[in-house]
Amino acid sequence: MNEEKTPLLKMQGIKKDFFGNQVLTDINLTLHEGEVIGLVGENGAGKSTLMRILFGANMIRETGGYEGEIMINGEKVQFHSPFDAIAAGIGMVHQEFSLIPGFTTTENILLNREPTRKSLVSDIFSERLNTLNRKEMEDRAAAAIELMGVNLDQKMLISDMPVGHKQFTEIARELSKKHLKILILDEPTAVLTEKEADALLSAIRGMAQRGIAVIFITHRLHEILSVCDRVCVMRDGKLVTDVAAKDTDVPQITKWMVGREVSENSKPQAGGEERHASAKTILSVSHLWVDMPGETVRDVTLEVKEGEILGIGGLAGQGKLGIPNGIMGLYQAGGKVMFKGEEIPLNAPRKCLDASFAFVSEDRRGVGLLLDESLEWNIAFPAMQIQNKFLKSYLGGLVKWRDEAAIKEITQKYIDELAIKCTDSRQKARELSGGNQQKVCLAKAFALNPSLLFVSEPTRGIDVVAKVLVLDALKKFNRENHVTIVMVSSELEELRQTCDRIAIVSGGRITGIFSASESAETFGALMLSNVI
Amino acid sequence: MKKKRSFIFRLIALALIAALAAWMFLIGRGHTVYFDNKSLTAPDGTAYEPWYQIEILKDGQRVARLKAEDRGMVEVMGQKLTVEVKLAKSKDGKMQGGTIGLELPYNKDGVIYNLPAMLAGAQEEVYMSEFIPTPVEEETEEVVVTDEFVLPSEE
Amino acid sequence: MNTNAKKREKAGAFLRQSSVPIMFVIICAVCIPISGLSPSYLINEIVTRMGRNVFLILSLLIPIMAGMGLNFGMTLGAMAGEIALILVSDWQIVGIPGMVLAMIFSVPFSILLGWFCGKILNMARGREMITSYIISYFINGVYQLVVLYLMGSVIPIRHGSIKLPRGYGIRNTVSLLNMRQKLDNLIPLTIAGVKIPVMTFIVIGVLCLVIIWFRRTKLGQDMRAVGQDMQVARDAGINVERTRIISIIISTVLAGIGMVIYLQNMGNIATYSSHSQIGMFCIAALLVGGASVDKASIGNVFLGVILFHTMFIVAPKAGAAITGDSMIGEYFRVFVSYAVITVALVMYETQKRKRKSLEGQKLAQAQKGEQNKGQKEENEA
Amino acid sequence: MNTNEKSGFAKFIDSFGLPRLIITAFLLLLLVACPFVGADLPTQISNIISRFSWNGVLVLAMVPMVHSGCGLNFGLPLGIISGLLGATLSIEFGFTGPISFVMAILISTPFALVLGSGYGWLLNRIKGGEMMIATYVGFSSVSLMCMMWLVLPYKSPNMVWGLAGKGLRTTISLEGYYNQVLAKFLAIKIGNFTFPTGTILFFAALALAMWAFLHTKTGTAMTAVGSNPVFARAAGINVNRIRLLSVIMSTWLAAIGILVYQQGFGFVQLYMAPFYMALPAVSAILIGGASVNKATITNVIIGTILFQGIVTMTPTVMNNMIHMDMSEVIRIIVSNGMILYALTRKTEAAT
Repeated sequence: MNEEKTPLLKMQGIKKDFFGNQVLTDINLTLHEGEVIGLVGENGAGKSTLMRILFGANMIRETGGYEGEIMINGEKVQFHSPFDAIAAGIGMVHQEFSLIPGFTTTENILLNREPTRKSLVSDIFSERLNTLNRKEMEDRAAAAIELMGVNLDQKMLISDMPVGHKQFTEIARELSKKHLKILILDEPTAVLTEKEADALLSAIRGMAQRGIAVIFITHRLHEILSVCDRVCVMRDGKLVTDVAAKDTDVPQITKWMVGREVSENSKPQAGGEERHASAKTILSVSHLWVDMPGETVRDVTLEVKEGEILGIGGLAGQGKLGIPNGIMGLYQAGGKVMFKGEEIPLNAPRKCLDASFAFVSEDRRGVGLLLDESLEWNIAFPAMQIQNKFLKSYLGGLVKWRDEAAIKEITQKYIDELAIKCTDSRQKARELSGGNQQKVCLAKAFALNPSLLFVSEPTRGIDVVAKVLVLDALKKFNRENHVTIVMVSSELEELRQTCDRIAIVSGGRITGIFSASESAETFGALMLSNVI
Repeated sequence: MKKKRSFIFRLIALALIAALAAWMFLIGRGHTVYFDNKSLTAPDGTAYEPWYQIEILKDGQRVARLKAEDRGMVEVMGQKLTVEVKLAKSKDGKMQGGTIGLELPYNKDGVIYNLPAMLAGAQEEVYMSEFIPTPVEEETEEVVVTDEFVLPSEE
Repeated sequence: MNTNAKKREKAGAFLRQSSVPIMFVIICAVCIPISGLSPSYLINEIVTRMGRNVFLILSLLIPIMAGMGLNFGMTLGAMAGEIALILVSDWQIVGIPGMVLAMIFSVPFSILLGWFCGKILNMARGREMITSYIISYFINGVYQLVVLYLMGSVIPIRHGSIKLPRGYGIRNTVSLLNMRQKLDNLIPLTIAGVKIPVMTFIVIGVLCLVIIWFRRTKLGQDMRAVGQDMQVARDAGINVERTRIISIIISTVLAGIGMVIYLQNMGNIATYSSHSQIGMFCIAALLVGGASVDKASIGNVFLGVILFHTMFIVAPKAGAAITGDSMIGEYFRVFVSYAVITVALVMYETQKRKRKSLEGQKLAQAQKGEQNKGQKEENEA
Repeated sequence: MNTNEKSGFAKFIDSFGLPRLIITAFLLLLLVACPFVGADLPTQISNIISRFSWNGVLVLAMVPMVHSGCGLNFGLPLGIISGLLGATLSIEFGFTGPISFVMAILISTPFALVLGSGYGWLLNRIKGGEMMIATYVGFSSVSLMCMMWLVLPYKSPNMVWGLAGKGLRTTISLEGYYNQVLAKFLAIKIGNFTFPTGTILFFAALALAMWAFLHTKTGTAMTAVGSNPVFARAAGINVNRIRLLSVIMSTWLAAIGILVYQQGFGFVQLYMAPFYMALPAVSAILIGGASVNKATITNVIIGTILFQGIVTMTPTVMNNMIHMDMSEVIRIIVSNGMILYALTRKTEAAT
């Protein structure tokens, strides 16, 4: 029946690439008034990029725009900024809160859209000198809250609120916009308690009845099934399925999300687990918690075997990144870490490095590199500081002089070995491309000759060729130097190709460890099992 | 429409402020008025003799008591000055009194009025002259202290 | 139990916030008897200084609201006020009209300087305070260029009483005798021997009302939003840069007007030093009143003026009484002014860091609770 | 999009910085104008050199803190106070001649270490707000010392007020103590041109030591901490300890710096004098090409020469040319303008 009418939103042939890296291919999506669709997919499947295009995000324009058409009520639109999108009736609730902590619920709901009373001087200076109409603000906020169907204290400060209420405030803000037609909810339930999530779901239903179309992004599949009319599954930048919610179930969606045609060169490691079945445990972690913003680890217990490559996978925000960062002492952590039978104190990076750990951070530019220094410094620095390499001692060790020649030599060695593209070893790290920067980070870790190497998101934001090189280098390092590697990645496929065993983190806890040869569906289910 | 309206309002506001400033210029102009009780010979040869004593009152308060050859001074804001004068010909002579209304010239900081001439009914250019401050002596150049090393203090 | 703990927490927070005022109350309480100053003299002085300073200090409130910290650039407004006053006194406009004219003339200078300052501060985000502080020095150089070299040579200055004998440049002091305390004495009132500058207080009262009103305008709301989270404000469509510049301009304009009021009370302009310390004293007074870098109210201003200036008046006398050297007290009050600002800045920065590390503690506690529960369950089983 | 191919000149300006270029050009102009306005060039140049030698160490004191990411050391007065304590105590204890200089250095060292540690500890607690707080720490300590100079029981008749017999004078002559003690050492004199060899050598030795330090393991760590503290932490560096070390070094160098300044100037200046000593040093190193988090020895040398060159040349040249001594104003505008320029440069936000 709906098909007869002009759809409210129609996205046609949407394509997007980031500097040649195709992230969206030919997406077609329609949405009708009062319809709720669930958009699911792994991290990096392209959901966020698609929504950013729809919302007119600046970063899309800055990276060269997109191909394809967006039509609202049958008319082609082109958004130059989120404000255009808002004017066209699109509202979006982001994962990160966009709220002013010292303002009340009401003030936040009506932020920069406050009803005002005309004041005398506003004609002379500007409209902004009109006084706020508090009464009407309260009324309008109340109306928006009621539309949502959840109870919120309008006078409460955001900073005093539980997380769930912050989320509701955000949604209420969108609802308070008069022409709201389409509401995009990006993982709104991630921070909610069970009860709050239920309230939100019924709110979504309520909104839909009032004619608002909702695009609902979540990893909690049962929520999708309970509230959505249709489910759209994205994988690798493609819209793989678009079915009515009543015709599918959780296992099927999971399969769509992770299922890939297994090609020749991406065969999972065979017999990985057997290879190290008898190996002894080199690292054991128990009851680890890490306070890493956005990647909180709640309670992780994990054993790593000598000589293996252990993969840690999971969805973004579930805590997988927190594990290496916590163990290495970069974020506040608690729990117990034993290495070769000795306890390694937490929150002390130096102790970890002395115990011959090394870490390649996912935050290349923030943590991994000295952007304004030369490659020589970047590669040699930790080894110099921790192991006194590349130093000449004078006056009986009183003066430890930098040995520029040795530094140059080791840098040159890694430049050749990892094929780092640079003008020379003195080039500033800032000037390299992402892939080459990543190789520098690896070289830095290799130069430490660690016995245990943590690698976090080694292929994030680098091109395909560099990806292969980096992963091969890791494998080679593992095989030839007998270095145990713990590799954290959001890309399950990459983990399956590289690792012996894969642990999946969900909700800040390990939900399962299997051999890499286990089916992708199993891992997919684990990823979603404990999502918060 | 809206822009135009606010433009007009702004113009009016600016005009008001400018008018206020102009008005302040008018009413706020300060003058120093000097009253002389001195003998004066006009260009036409008429000679005016000083009084024994002149008292000058402004707003009911005495601002100067001038013996012969004295000069008194009043600070005035605006161009209108009304003073009361009390005159005595001799030491125990009868006091005469009267009110004088003066229009001060806007562009002169200091104005001298020769009272004997004025009271004798001389022409304005005879009894009125501009006060031009004479440098007392060759002033020594003042050393400007822009030095930052001064002890900050409020007084 | 929970409410009790909360109460205690609140009381602790209150004590921490008001530690500086409390310290000053103690200093004053100790110094007043030692100084031997009579209460009537003291009260007279404090009332005079309130009239003199409050307007200037109020000019600091709006940038704090907009999250730009203590506006050390208020000195710029003070300079604008001084330039206007020098011109007006050369034109021989006296009394209240002279003051009004000086205020009007200070505004365009203030706007220009405030705009410049705001622009620069937008470029130096995250280190607004040190930048506004350096701007005040930089503009002081420009001010000296104008006043010392251009006035009299390019800008006509007629009166020898203002001009340096060499023919250009302004003297060290410019007398404002014909403006002196004209505003204060416009409505004369003396209560129990204390002279009250009624009109000045009325002007201050009006400014307070304007500030209260301003907080309730859209612009005021935007400033609060920008002050708390620039990114969120920008996402909501608020023009953050413009809002910040406006807040600095308003502050500069108010400081310019405040400087005119300040100088009419003093009765003369110390051409090259009146403005240079004014920022420091105003900021110190505001902080003494219990304000912090990111939060200040009108109440802080009044409390601060009273406490700070009481200390200022009694310190030299008390110092002389104790050590027999009057300079000690002079230095002491300067030291206290600087120390207060230092302490306030340190507290602000440490609290900013403390807030960050709280999250981790919460997490550890949460897990401990969970483990305890788990153990209990095990035990029961 | 901007084309990447900028002309050679534009590139040069980019790397050198427009303000620095203007200042250099201005100084060259002054030097060229010198003979035309009747000023003696050799005298001028030896003036510049000797003022460079007085101030060099104070500017050098900026380097460690910039390297460790503590920013520009606006708290320089704290180190200067240590130096003043050393100077006055050395005189008080009755040392004279060159020995008094050595003793002043020795005595000021423990003060610098103690004050520097306290200062460094404070700065470690307020990362991100260093510069503002450093300024006020400097001010507070100077005003505190103003009281101390009056109260401390100094006795030497050469230093205390003659009448009261107590309390130090605002300026103390170093005649008979270490006045010109370095400058006269091996000094070269050709006509109107004098070269203060000793002072220059002293500065060179300290600069060389600093250069060498930056090439050691700890020095490397210091640079890394300033470049990216998170990287340094991840590489096992105790960031706070390195920062503390840099602050102590800076404070100590400031103490030595003021002593060198005094031996050239001939007087010890007490009370409010150290108040604004930080600003000229800060702007000198910035003029030399340093930024808020990068500085080299070359920046120190070039900056000090440029800054002192302008300070010494403008009064003479300007006075002779237009009979207006605008040097003070120019100095204020140039030095503070330079600091403003550096503060508004976009630097990688280091938290």
